[in-house]
Amino acid sequence: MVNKTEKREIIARRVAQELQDGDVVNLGIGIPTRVVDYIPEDIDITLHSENGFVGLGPAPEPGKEDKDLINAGGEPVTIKKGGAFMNSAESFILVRGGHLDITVLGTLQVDEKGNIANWMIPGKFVPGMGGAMDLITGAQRVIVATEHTIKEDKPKILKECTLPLSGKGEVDLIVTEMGVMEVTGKGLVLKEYNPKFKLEYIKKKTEAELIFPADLQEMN
Amino acid sequence: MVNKTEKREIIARRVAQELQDGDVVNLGIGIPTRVVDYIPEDIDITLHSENGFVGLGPAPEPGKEDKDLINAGGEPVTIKKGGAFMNSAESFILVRGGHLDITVLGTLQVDEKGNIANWMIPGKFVPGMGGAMDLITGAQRVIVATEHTIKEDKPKILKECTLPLSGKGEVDLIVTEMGVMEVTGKGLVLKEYNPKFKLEYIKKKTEAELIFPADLQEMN
Amino acid sequence: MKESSFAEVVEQIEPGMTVMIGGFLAVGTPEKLITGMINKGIDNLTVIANETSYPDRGIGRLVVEKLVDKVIVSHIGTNPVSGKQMNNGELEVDLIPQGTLVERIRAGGAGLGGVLTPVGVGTKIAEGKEILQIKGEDYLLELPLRADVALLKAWKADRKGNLIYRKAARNFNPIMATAADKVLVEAEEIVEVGKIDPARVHTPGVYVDMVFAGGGDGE
Amino acid sequence: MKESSFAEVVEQIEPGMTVMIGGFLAVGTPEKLITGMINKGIDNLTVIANETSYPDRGIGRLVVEKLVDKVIVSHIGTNPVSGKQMNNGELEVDLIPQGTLVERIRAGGAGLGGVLTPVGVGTKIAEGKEILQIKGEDYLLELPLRADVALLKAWKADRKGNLIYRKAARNFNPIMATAADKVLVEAEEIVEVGKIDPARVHTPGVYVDMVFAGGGDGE
Repeated sequence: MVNKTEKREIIARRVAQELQDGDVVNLGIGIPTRVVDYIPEDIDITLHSENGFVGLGPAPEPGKEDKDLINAGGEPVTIKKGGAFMNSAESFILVRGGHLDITVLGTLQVDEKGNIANWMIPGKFVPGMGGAMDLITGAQRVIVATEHTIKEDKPKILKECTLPLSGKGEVDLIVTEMGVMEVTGKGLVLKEYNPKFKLEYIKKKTEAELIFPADLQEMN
Repeated sequence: MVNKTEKREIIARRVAQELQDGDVVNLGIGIPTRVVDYIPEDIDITLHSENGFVGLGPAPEPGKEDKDLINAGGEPVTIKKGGAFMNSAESFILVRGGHLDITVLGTLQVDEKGNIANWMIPGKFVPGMGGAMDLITGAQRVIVATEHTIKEDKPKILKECTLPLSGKGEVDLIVTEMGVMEVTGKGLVLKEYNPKFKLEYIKKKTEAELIFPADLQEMN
Repeated sequence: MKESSFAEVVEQIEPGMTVMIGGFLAVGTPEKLITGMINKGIDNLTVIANETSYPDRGIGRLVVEKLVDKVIVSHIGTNPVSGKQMNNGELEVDLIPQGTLVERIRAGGAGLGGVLTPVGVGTKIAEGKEILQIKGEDYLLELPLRADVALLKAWKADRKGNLIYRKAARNFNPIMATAADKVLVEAEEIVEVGKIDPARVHTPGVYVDMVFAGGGDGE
Repeated sequence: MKESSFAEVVEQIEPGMTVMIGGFLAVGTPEKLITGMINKGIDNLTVIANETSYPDRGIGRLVVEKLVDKVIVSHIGTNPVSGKQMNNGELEVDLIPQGTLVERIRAGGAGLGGVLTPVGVGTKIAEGKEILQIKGEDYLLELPLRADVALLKAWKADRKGNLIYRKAARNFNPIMATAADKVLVEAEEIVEVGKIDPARVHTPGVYVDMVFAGGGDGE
């Protein structure tokens, strides 16, 4: 078994491999934020922060925080050389207008039709969607980066989401500690699996119907 | 009779009296542009130039023209201290969103219902509307500054415009060399007249029905 | 003269008003104006803002003081008090996707009749809303938002009300500046007219009604 | 690397394309790109721009050279050749109110389904268009505009494609930067990354595909 820290590392590392030189990318809160640590040094990625800039850089040294420079999660950050500030309307022109190559988000549920639900559990947990619905609808490619199950047993990857949706049929790729799944017209294809898990076990922990292709690979 | 130069001066001078301290104003090409020469020195008016700034200033000294600083008519201008540049979308937020107090425009035709036609004569003269339709619809107050007739005899102030409209029921005030007319729910009220013209003559030169109020004043 | 005292500015805000407040998680939010509202107990407010920030910072403080009847925001998750009041029935919460929210405010300021966005199609957000099919795609008709007052936080203002926002503190501020009947600004610093380059202005002074110098710790 | 040669940039523009061109009466228009198009005889163009400027400057030169089949603009009055070609049936002219034109381009770049504007209601402009009644007011539904390429004129660009426009040369340029499949920029000067303050960028480099240094006589 892999522990929580290892899971998160596996997921973030694998998502980073999806990024290509020149991509404009928005990384959500949680596991997606950690993707930045695994981006190959030889490619140039521009990170978008929906509170109003591109060129998101690493956290500042302690004591060097700028009160007017946070990321969309409220943490102090820096802006890289060649970055640009913009207002919130301009920030969402970038998102909604298809100028964002990839958005990486966590989720509560995701399903084999590419539906995603990550903004509320009615009556229990209602944080709101923030910029997530715009990101899911607007980005060229939506990658869900999430642990495969809720607390080892409850499936997150469903036949059909039961929670209120954030976006309908928008998800392209799901990356978990167990594998990499692509949403296709035929259903959810397991493209890669983590050999630390047996295929039967992955199948059991996935409510959605998984298609095992002939060229199924091991996950790096 | 008054000659063309005198007419234009009478109109521009009278329109200037409509401006109040703090107003944001757009002056169209032709007679409206000349209004600026008659603004009282003790009031502060901000002029808007729809190509992308507020704080329009006077023409530069010869030789001091800036290639990137023109008004909406293409003439070299200056920007005043406290002015601000903006892009064209922002310029029309200002216009359409009701942030412009007054627009002053010339016209081909205007009528007693407040309709105005100033962008085309089908088959003859089709320059286009530029920003005029936005200005007419968006400004809090639309003032038409125009000679009373076309070439001494053909009425411009009509019962109903015959040319394609630029705006429907949007005109508030019409200022000509003969008088000042307000568009009201009851019709076109001659509020002031130029004593150089007989009332009968003004009536004859106006196709629209003119209402003569009890408190009809002489024009300054 | 647009420059005013702090007291004169707070005077403009009344109980029951719809208030837009700039900022994103308290960055770019006029904290002194919020303190002024709390000290005067200006209540029954409807607040339009990105989110309700934190219990001890920004807009969240108005929620904690129970001055707010309703929020129109994209998120309340960073302020547990908002969620608690929502569950108690003390706070009405209208959750709106962030890009739709800012575009609705822009439409309110731009004289547009609404926003046609693909965001929210096929979700709970679309319930009760008109859907227009344009070139084969579905778009939600989202209506413009306006407020009685907008409370903004600027870095520098000149005496004509021209504003510059600092770094990521820009966010919703310049959009809200266009969409309220009265625009009230807390600037870190007020400078003479002419000290701000016309090419650097984010909000032209023609949008601003009153500005006061609130100090701050900018660069 | 976004920086390209003049020839490489002109290479991107093909006969029959829909081309957005920045500028207002030739201020903020990439004159060298236009010369390049004329020299190569790139024809059958549809041009989206504010107006057709003058016969000897800006977009007007493309019209004079008969490279343009159709213009989508707010005005043609400053270029008598446009009017003449329109009357001859050589040039199709689609006249659009300026504020509607720029907002339609913005919608094209912002992923919005259209623009709901009160401008043009009750006029010839409304003919054949859908009218929506919202809160008792009528609004025209105007559709988004996009282009194959946008040709922009910047003052300064850095090597990542971040752009600053100078004074009133800003106009349509930053809006068009969002609404074309390929964005090509003539900058007066290209500077190193880091030389442009992120707070002063008008068009972030993420929108720009290619930029060349065209020189100029800026401040």
